[in-house]
Amino acid sequence: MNWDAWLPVLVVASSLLPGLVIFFLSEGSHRLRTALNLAGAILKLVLVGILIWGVFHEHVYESRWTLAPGLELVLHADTLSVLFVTLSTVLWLVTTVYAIGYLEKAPHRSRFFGFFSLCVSATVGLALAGNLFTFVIFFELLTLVTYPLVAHRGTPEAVRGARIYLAYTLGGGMLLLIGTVWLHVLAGPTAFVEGGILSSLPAAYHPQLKIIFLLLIMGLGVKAALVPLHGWLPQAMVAPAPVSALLHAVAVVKAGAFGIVRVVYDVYGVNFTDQLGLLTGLGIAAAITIVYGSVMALFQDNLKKRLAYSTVSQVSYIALGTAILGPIGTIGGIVHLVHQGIMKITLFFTAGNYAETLGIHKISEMNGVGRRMPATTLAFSIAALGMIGVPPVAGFVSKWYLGLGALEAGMAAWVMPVLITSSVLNAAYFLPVLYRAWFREPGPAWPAEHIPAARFETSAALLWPPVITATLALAAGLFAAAPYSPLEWATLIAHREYGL
Amino acid sequence: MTDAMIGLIALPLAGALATLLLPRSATAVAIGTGLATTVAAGLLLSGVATQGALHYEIGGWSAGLGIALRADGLSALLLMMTALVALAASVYASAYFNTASERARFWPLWLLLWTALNALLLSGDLFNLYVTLELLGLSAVALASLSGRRAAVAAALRYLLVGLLGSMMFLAGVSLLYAGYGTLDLAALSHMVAPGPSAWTALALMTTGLLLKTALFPLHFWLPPAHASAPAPVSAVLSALVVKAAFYLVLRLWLDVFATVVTPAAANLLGLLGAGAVLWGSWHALQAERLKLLAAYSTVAQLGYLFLFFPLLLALPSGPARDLAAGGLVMLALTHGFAKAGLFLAIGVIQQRCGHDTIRQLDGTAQRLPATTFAIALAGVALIGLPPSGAFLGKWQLLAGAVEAGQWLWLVVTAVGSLLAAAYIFKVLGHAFGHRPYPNQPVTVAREEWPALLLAGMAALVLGLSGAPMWKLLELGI
Amino acid sequence: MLTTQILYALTGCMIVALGLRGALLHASVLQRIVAINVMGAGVFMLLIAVAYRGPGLPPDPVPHALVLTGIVVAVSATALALALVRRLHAEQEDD
Amino acid sequence: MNTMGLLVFDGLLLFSIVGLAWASLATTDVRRGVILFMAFGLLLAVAWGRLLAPDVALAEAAIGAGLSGALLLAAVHRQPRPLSPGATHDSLYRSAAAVSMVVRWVVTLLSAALAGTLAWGLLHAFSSTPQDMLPRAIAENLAASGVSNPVTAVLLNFRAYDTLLELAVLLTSVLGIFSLGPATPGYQPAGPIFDGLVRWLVPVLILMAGYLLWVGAHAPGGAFQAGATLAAAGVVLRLAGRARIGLPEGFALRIVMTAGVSVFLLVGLTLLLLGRPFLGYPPAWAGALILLIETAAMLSIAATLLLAFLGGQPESTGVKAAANRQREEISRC
Repeated sequence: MNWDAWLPVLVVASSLLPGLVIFFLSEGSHRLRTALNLAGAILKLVLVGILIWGVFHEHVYESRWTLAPGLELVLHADTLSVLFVTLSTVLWLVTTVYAIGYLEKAPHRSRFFGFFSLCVSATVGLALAGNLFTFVIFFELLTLVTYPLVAHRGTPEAVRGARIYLAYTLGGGMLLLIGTVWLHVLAGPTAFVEGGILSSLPAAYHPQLKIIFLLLIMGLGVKAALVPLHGWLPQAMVAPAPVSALLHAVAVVKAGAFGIVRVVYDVYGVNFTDQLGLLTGLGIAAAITIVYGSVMALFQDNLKKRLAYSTVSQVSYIALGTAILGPIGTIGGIVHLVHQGIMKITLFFTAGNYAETLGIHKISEMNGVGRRMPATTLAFSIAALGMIGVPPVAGFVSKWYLGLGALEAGMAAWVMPVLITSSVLNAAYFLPVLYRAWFREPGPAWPAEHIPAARFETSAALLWPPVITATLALAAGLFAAAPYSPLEWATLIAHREYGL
Repeated sequence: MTDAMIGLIALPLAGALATLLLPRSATAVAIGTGLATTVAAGLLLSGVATQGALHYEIGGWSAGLGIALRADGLSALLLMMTALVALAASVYASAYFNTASERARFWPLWLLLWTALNALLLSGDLFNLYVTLELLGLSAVALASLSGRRAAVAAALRYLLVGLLGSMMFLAGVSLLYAGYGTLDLAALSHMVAPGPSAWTALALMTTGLLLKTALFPLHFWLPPAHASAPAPVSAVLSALVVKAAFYLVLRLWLDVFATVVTPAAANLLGLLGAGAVLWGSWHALQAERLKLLAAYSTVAQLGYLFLFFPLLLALPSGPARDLAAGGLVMLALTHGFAKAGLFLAIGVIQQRCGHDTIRQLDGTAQRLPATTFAIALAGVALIGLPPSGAFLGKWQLLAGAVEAGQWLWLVVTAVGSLLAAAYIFKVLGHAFGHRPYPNQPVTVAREEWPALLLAGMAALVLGLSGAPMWKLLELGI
Repeated sequence: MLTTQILYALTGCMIVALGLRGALLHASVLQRIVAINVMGAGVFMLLIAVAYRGPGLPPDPVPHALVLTGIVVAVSATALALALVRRLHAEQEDD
Repeated sequence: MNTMGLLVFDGLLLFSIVGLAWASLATTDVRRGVILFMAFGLLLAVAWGRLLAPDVALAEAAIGAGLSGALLLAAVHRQPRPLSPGATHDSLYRSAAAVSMVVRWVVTLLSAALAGTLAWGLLHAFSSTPQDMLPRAIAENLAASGVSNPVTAVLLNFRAYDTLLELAVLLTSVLGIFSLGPATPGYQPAGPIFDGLVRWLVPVLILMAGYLLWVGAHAPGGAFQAGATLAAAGVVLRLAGRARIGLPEGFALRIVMTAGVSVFLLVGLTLLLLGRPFLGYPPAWAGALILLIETAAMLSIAATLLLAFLGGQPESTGVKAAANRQREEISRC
């Protein structure tokens, strides 16, 4: 194997190996663990940088390993995978820093960081998967390694939440597996190819292909929290904040959405999907989820729960973009993969900060928190405004392209109302929070002040990550037209998918 | 290479005699014997890989007049698994049994069991198979009752009686075949056997006898108490290897000797029983309150999966799809062997270190043994059939075969069974996440914890990720 | 076809069935063990009948050898089973 | 006897055999059942003789009926007294005692179906011409086998490997018995008449064993029949309440127990080292090697069967302490 074949493997290994080593470290070796974590994260960032440059210049990075006749583990870097890999890598680095601060004195840190690294390895592997078989493997691995993270606290609620999470995701995994096997029997190894590979199959297969599509989307939809398969997501909120952040922004939810994008564009092909009449169904499911999630979010007082339902809603923008035929809608959906990630991770970081610093878990406790924690609240506000779609934050860009795409595809009649309703609802559940935080008088005391205000409003490791991600969210909107911006990259993807 | 076949039988047998005559150094002799036997298994495997199927005529008499030993890809792989599992369990046993007298009683029987397994997997003669089955059965029963506790003795007695019934049925089938064809040599029979009343009856009798021994639902009733009350290293080998030896014979008979006799309807019956085993075994594993019982019921379920392959293998025309299904079957059997042995050894560690194996009370106790908990998790991954275990590839082929043959029932059963397996495995693992102090060394008792970890790792990682050569080897087999 | 052979073989079948029925139905474990031995004897009778070639003709020695082996295996198994029963009873008396 | 007479004899014999089999299983009195079973075994030996299988007849009489029966009777003797008349001894199987009529009928039908199927298959197998390749091959190779009794040739040469494993089965059984606890204490010393009987019976049995071993090479007999006879001598001594029954102790006992398998295996492996196949005797040496193996096997068989009859490792001064220790360990864990 040459360098081009090793690079994808190295990208996965740069978090896998530190993770495995960390398991064997004693609880006390704090420095070594931190060093390993950060070294792995930074190395991965460098490797991904090379990958971005190479893929842009149409280099082929591919590793293959035969597991059984006809079943190959393939890691392959294309534009879409690079987008997701980059998102994961950047957010992993930030989240690692955050988690080091968050778990400073908590027990079982070696176990936590070990699984944390494995979780990112699985996500990156899933992003780089070159065929559906490989994707399924990493998809299931992701389930496995996130289970201990959700159950990490060991309380009965945590174990229960983790069990529900597992029941949903393993059930989904089984549907995905059956769909994949079926497809494999019909069409042979299903490599991810831009434009899809199934349109050449005889028409007699079309009914089966429709059922398979349903199985695949249902399997992926569990992780992507498509209604009514979303039930695990609010339950999994028991996880520590960095885990929730990663789960909602990158790892689990996004893996499902990414899988939907892969299946529609690179397995079935978007035109063939439309020809089979499946695109509209997907769009409707996404639209229902968007509205449902937003409505549910309105009624949550628990901050993390509100954010969780917001995730249910926001992730389906990606599925919605996928369901809109035409490059512009595609761009909207794919770019939201990144934008939602950056914004949602900011929101979870800040929610974690409120809880860790002042013991605030509920929105009703947030009165005047902006004065006590201005930087955190500013980050929260930027991300929240982005979610609503206020320019110039990143979220606006996504919604703009989705709307434009719907117009172009002639689907505006039902997509537009969904977008508008959702934005109104977004505003309805975020703006009152902002109002409370900035303009209400604080109560006599915070629920439980763990970290007193010193040089910063909270400890540095907790403060910088949300500030950085909020800045990124702002930058992604402001400099959307710059080269290598998420938007530009999404445009590149869309052009390659449509063969433009 | 053919000497390796003799070695596989003579080494453990000689070891058994040596441990009996030299009880003071029995452990050293036994581990040495185990290593040598494993080397012989490795040599045989590489011999089969390079030269194809091997055979050896004992005493120099041609097969038929004398007894021939045979090894092809399938048997060589199972022999290798037997060697690795038994070696790991031997290392564990050297730490498990505390007193000299326990060890003196254990080692000779243990090596006789190993002899029986190897002899069975190598045998090419029907009556010789009967003798190996009896040697296997008696040594397994003697080992299962080793603790002398009432539950163990009662379970062992039932195990023995059921095994004897099975052997008698097998022998009745053998008599019938000898009456019809005048030979006991498997290879000769596979050319001669033709559909007809005597072949059907013989197959039915032998299969029923073997199903009793391999504990296929609803003939499984004896297995859970016997496997759950035996000493941990013995349970490991009973669940991983002994029932599989009888399964191997069913496979041999159905796909090799009686290939022209078996009918899809009969295979469907086996498949249905397998489905019953998957659902019944998994459900009871989920209800189990003790870890060992959970593991034992899981064995009932896992054997069920193996039988789901039979209707597929009969429905699929010979070709790549059928070969893949056959490979999947072997992969599943191998993975289960390693995983279940690892699981039982890990349970043994917990039972000895914590004084119990009640699932409800595992909170925190498993915490003190992180490596063992990890071994349970790895074994669990393999039992559920999640990637990257070998069982994932096996189940993939099972599902693919079901789709290919259009037999959707097996697909549903596999899916439900896997989810139930996930439920009972994670029920155990859920207890491992408690807020108890975490020791600084991940591995606390090396000689006890490593064997389980290595076996589980073999099942969950090695077989799945680097099992590709296995398929090539199997083309020489079934 | 030899009448003698058939006669003995059919008797063997009957004994097998009797043994099986006893092994499955008997309440006493000792009688179960007897029943399994009876069943074994039935199978042996099949084999000896198969070996028979008629009056004055040398029979096939192979089934004879098999039955000899079978008898020894059966007595080994019986001995082990009885030892287990004894141990069980000893435990029962301890209770 | 004419054909008709033979047929009547066969009919009576088989009828009695089936009747005894049925009676031994139908009774609820275990002791009675065992005695009927022993009678069943003796009639079987007659049947084997009728079917020209004298080797098997000898073995059946000595082992199948004799020793198995003795083992079973000893077990009946050791059984705890029933608590109330008619109560079954085994609480373990009490649930089975209450099986309903339905189960009874189902099992009966099942067994009948088995017999029917078996008979069906057999009749079909018999209807084709008997396959005589194997007997012919044996006859052709008998000269090279070292013995002239074809059954012994099959047992100890052509299929010697079976016999090796069979000896391993015996060894396994006695090891299993050992691991379950020590032997039961002996019986009361016999009265003077029985004692006098023992005095001449035992030497006769020993002589007979030697004869059977020797004659096995060319006539019915061999290691198993001889070993069983030798064991019978020990059983007689035991029944007479003798403290010493001819079994060695400790290491020597283990040597005797393993002698059969050990010598067999050593011969096989030595031949392998000399460049011959495993267990491939050179024709010139075959007779001597077979006798050597048979002698060792006889000793092992006799010791094993006797130990099985004793029901465990005999308690002598040294062994007793070890057995007690062993017992303590068992109860501790």
